Amino acid sequence: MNLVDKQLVQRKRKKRLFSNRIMRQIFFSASVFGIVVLAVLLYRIFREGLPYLDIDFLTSFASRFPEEAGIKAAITGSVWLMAVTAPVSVVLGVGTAIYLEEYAKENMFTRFIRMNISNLAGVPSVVFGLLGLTVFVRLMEMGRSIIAGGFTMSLLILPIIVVASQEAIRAIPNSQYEASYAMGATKWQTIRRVVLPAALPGILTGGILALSRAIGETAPLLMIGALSFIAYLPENIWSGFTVLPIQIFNWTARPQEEFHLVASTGIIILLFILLLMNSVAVLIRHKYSKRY
Amino acid sequence: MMNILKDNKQLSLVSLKEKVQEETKAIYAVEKFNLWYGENQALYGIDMTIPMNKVTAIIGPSGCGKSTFIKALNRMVELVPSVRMNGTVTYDGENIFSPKYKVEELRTNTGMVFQHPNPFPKSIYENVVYGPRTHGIKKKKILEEIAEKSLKEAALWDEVKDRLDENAFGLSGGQQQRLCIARCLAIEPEVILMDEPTSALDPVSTGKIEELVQNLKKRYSIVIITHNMQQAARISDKTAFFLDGQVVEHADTTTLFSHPEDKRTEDYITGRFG
Amino acid sequence: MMNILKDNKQLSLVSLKEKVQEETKAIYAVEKFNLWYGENQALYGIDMTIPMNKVTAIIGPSGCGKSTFIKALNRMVELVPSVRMNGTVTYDGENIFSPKYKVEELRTNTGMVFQHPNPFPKSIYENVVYGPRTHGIKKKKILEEIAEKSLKEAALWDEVKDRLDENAFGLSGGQQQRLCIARCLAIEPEVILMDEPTSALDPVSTGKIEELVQNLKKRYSIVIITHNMQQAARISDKTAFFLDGQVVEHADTTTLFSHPEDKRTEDYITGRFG
Amino acid sequence: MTVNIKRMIDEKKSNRRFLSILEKSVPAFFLLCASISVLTTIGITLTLLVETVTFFNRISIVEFLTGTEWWPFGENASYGILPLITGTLLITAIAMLVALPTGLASAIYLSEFAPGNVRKVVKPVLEVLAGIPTIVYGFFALTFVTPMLQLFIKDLPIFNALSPGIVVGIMIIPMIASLSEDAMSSVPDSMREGALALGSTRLEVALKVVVPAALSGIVASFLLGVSRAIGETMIVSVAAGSTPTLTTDVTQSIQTMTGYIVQVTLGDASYGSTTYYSIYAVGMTLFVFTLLMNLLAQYISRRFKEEY
Amino acid sequence: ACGNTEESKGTEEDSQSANAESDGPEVVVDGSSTVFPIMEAVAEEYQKENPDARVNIGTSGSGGGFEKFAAGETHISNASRPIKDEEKASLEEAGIDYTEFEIALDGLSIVVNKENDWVDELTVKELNKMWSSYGDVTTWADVREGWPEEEIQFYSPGADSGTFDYFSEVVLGEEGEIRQDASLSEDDNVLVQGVTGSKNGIGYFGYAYYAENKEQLKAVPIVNDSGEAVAPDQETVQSGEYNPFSRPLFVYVKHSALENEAVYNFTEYALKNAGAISESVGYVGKPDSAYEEALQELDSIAGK
Ligand SMILES: Nc1ncnc2c1ncn2[C@@H]1O[C@H](COP(=O)(O)OP(=O)(O)OP(=O)(O)O)[C@@H](O)[C@H]1O
Ligand SMILES: Nc1ncnc2c1ncn2[C@@H]1O[C@H](COP(=O)(O)OP(=O)(O)OP(=O)(O)O)[C@@H](O)[C@H]1O
Ligand SMILES: [Mg+2]
Ligand SMILES: [Mg+2]
Ligand SMILES: O=P([O-])([O-])[O-]
Repeated sequence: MNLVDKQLVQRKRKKRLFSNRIMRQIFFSASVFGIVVLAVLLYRIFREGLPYLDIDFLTSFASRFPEEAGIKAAITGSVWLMAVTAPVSVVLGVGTAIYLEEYAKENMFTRFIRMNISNLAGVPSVVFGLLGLTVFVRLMEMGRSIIAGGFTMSLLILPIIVVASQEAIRAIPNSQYEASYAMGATKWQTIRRVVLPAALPGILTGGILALSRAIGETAPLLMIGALSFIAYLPENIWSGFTVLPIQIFNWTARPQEEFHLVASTGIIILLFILLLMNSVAVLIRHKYSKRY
Repeated sequence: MMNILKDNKQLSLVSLKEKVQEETKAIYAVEKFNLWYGENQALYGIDMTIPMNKVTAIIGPSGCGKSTFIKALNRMVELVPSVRMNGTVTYDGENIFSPKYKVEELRTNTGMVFQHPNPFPKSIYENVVYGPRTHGIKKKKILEEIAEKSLKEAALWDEVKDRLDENAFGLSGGQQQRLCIARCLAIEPEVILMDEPTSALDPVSTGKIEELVQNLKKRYSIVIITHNMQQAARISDKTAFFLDGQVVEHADTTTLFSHPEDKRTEDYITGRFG
Repeated sequence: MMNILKDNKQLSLVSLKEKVQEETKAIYAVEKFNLWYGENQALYGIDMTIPMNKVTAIIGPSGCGKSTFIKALNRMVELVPSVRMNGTVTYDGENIFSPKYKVEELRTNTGMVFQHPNPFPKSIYENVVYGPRTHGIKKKKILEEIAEKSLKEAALWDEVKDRLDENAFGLSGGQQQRLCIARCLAIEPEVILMDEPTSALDPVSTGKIEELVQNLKKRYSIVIITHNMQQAARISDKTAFFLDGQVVEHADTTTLFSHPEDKRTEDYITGRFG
Repeated sequence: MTVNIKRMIDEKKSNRRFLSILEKSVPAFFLLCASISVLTTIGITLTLLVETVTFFNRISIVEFLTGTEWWPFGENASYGILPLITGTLLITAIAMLVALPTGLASAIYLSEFAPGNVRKVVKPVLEVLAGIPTIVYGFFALTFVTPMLQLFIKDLPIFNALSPGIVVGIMIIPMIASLSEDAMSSVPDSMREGALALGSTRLEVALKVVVPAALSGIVASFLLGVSRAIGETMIVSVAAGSTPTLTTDVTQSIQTMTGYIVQVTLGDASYGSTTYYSIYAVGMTLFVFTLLMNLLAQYISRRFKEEY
Repeated sequence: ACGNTEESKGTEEDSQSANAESDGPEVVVDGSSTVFPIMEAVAEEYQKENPDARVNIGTSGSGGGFEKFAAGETHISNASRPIKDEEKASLEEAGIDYTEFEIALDGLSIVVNKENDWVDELTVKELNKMWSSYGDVTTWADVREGWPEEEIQFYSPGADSGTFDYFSEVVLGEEGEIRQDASLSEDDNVLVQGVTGSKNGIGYFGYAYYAENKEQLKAVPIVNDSGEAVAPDQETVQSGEYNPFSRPLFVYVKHSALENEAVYNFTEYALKNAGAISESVGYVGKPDSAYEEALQELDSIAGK
């Protein structure tokens, strides 16, 4: 008894193989699309910005003369800000994800937290600015400092890290937990030595995306009082600061055409820092990414 | 039919208990143990003791609850969220389901080899020393010694000694299985629970594992699930026959294979395969 | 030692080829096939034909390259990125590694049961009808018929007929294995490649699967890896003995088990286990 | 026997006390982490609520929710939020039309088709897209995408919803592509093998096996993407103009809720004015709006979940 | 022009004011982004002369600036419009005394496309007709007989900016309302793009944006209160000839902050140099006499 009609299978195969080929091309083009856009963007930026890029640009403060304008304060500020934001948001984000995936009982409170997190992802950055101003700058008396900015940013990007980490943890096969528990490992040992390494690539993806967002945000920082002009370097987390996107935003808003070009130079720097930051994460991610 | 089944079991259990108590101390005592996956009951009123320093084989058709049963012995079964249980299981005199009971300690004392090999996506070496590391052994030299010893015992050393740093996922099916055995031996548990440890192994490796089991039983208590009657007959002291979530018969291996009390046991073990 | 080995193989191959060509048409012909995982060679100059409508058993110690070999037959081995190969494998007269060759067609014609069960995270029913659906069979009635027939053939129907909509991951190890067999039968392939299909099964289910294999070979060609010598002897027409990535001996099953030409074959099959 | 592991493990038992303290305190710490997000929400709600109440003391909530005109300046101010909502929806819809298919398609390509080293390079490169400041995207929309669109749509005004919508979409592609790719990569290879061995094409494996198995992660990435689109400000304010219009016409200039909030917060409104309070009401609306969207999404994803 | 000078200047700053600000060498400035380039330039020069000085400038917008000013977080607040009543009230509530200084002028420029060869002047009345939502103007012909019958595109700064405020007050009056089909944008460079790109476009923005784009844009001479059509440039804006679109830019200084040497010195420096410096960044300085008066006022407040 033959239930499978070989003729039919034969006939359909042509179509299936064809659609496989077509869709492969479509998927490929979709990936290329992103890269082409990026290339166009980069081309425009580099064409405008490269001529202004020199050591002086890196080592001078802002100026009203485009040729003298530099980005020292903004670079330092951004680095400081990331130095606060990255650890705070990653610890909080991964911690939350672990709690939700590993410890939380399925109850109202847990569902509430989940709801919260996806909801926070949609809150516009300016609203986080308002929150940061009220809570960190004023209520907790941190002033217009790096730490206030860093905390605000951490909250802003928290949902991305949480969601990415949650998904990464969820994807770990049960047999991995079984293997570890059966050795007498405690829950925390299992999390630290089996779950986290296995989830690391996903966590890092979340981290990369989140920090990429944080390093490019302007509005919330302006609202909590990040500066637009500062001609000295921050000394500690309580100092005032400016960041690259604010400086860039500032330059693009100037009437003088030259400043728009300087803004592109600033973007090159920002992308470079971003790339530096990401490449570390990408390397680690690559090292740990193993398919089961 | 279910009723008859139960009566039969009761009968055989009485005789069994007497025998066991005569002979040896029990490391596990399971009493009136029921287990459900959601709505479906998988184990029905299991009563059984597992003797110390002996090999207990568990046989029975696929899906009869063997894996479920031995996973209950180290409380691994709890990881399935839908599981509900009642009855008691005592290990070394303590009820393992009592709230105060330290499940990690239980699992340290009971090594487990799973039905499907489940190595970590780490190097071969890291897989083996995972347990000792977890329990606080840090010294590199000792860890290396442990790794070598365990891999040798699991009959894997020769094949992997030059590639200890490679990912464990690059091993063949049987190699992965032996790696999991090595990983379990590395913490020198008191009880070893083995779920078809040799099913993916060739006769030579199987022989080595069986030899190992024979050696280990001097010091450890071993529970082994197998579909291979010959194997059960060869290496075990006690054999339990499971059917549809119940223990049909549990007796000395020689007795069970030569004079099964239950008709169903006889049918099963005299099947023409092995 | 490697050299001796090769000579030996050459010898046995000559005689083997003569025999096979006399008897029956070959569905597969493998010639000078080498395979590497990165730096490590796993298969060495395999020369072998697989006869049509016969059962070919592959035996050999763990890690000797059996799984690698049958995964090469339907080009599944390509999925490991580090794999490199040379030599030829022809199926039905066509070189399966030629660029124009349609690998999907090959894989539709060759069903495969893996060493470890790998059901999809779907319902039991969806698992079985995945293949026919993929190949364009849409009618619900036919799909249901296919599902029932395949599950029955795989000796799983009775256990799961009331829970076809449940997730396949809730099955026991052996049940999952049989589900994968059913899934493979559902596309009615010409060749069935089985990697230890009964290792996780009890004797009764094993018997049913063996019976199935005997029935199927009337219509299909079957390659089966097994660690169970008795099983190989019982169900196969031809047996190939692999060792360290080489075919040591390939002959009629009766010949190979009664008068092995190679000393190593003899050592292996007369081991005291089975 | 050279080492007595058992004894060594027993000796280490003194560590157990420390371990068990750790074991108890660790969840508490994680609970604390998780509570931060709750505190954040409470903080945001409170921050918004007080001023929102003030706002609704001045403007009736009915007018706010049903009015079709948003012009909160000058003497004849009118506060009908609908134009801002449609503006937000319009941008989000366009962005999603661009980002969901492209992002998912890229993810499938990278995870299921691309050779390993292509994936290694392309993924991080795509992720760089996520870090370009949005103001740059804004000018990209205004000075590149809009003129390009004008080649096809003759009378397309310089400010329109279409161009920033597309660019917002482009901006969130990396988020969707990268997170979905991760989710698909963590589907065990044995499942791909199972499907391929049945004669499936790569496409069928991707769509019928991998995507369903990774659905939870894919949906999560979609949600983050949608949220990001709803919350996006700079691109829209640069390229869509700042004209609240009740329209579904993508060639018109519009304003989004977020666009309005930045406009006012960085603008000239004196605090205490109704305009100033209006941003809190708009913020609150947005908050409720995303809440509803999330409820819907949770409902959907719960229905299609697959476990393995 | 000054604020609540009658209040005793000894009033304590409220607890929010960061202590560091009152004693350290730091000067904290925030507020309008329109005024920012001037203050940035001042700070740049000031720091060249006083390397130890630490001047911070934020850009929270005029409104945001006053909010921070009232919260005691800043010493000086920049504004592109005079302080509003609600803001006065909250400053009073916080007990903050302050003085307003006009630091420079901006010539609000009304511009059309380079190719527009018909518009040679406009009156405020015509502007009103064009920009008002009640004006019924769609084509240039509706504005004046003989101008082409082509549809006008309107470009205006965002409704929440100082520039928009000023323009609508002057052109549309208290009651007036800007036409709904105007394209609004927060970014003046975007408006430049808009007018440059549409032949029948008209728009308005700060003088600097016109000055930098003279090649692409044409400033429309506006008929002033003495009946002359005047185009914006440095002189006409400074002299007030270009009216009514010369508008002042302000800084507000907190009295108590002037006790701090650094703040005093910086303010003094700003008032002394604002004229020259604002011209270098595209604005127009006030006549010298105005700065001298301001300096005197500053000294009297600071008690020097
Ligand atoms: N993905 C891989 N990467 C690297 N090496 C591999 C990989 N898969 C298998 N090998 C190696 O190739 C050799 C042959 O493996 P294979 O899986 O074919 O063995 P087998 O004969 O099927 O053994 P078993 O009976 O244990 O399943 C082994 O040494 C194994 O370690
Ligand atoms: N996670 C689970 N969820 C629901 N049912 C389950 C689960 N695991 C096992 N079962 C069911 O419980 C019964 C016993 O399963 P168990 O795995 O203990 O069988 P087994 O005796 O080990 O069989 P095998 O020899 O095939 O491994 C089976 O009917 C199985 O389908
Ligand atoms: Mg089992
Ligand atoms: Mg194998
Ligand atoms: O920033 P402004 O207050 O000048 O618009």
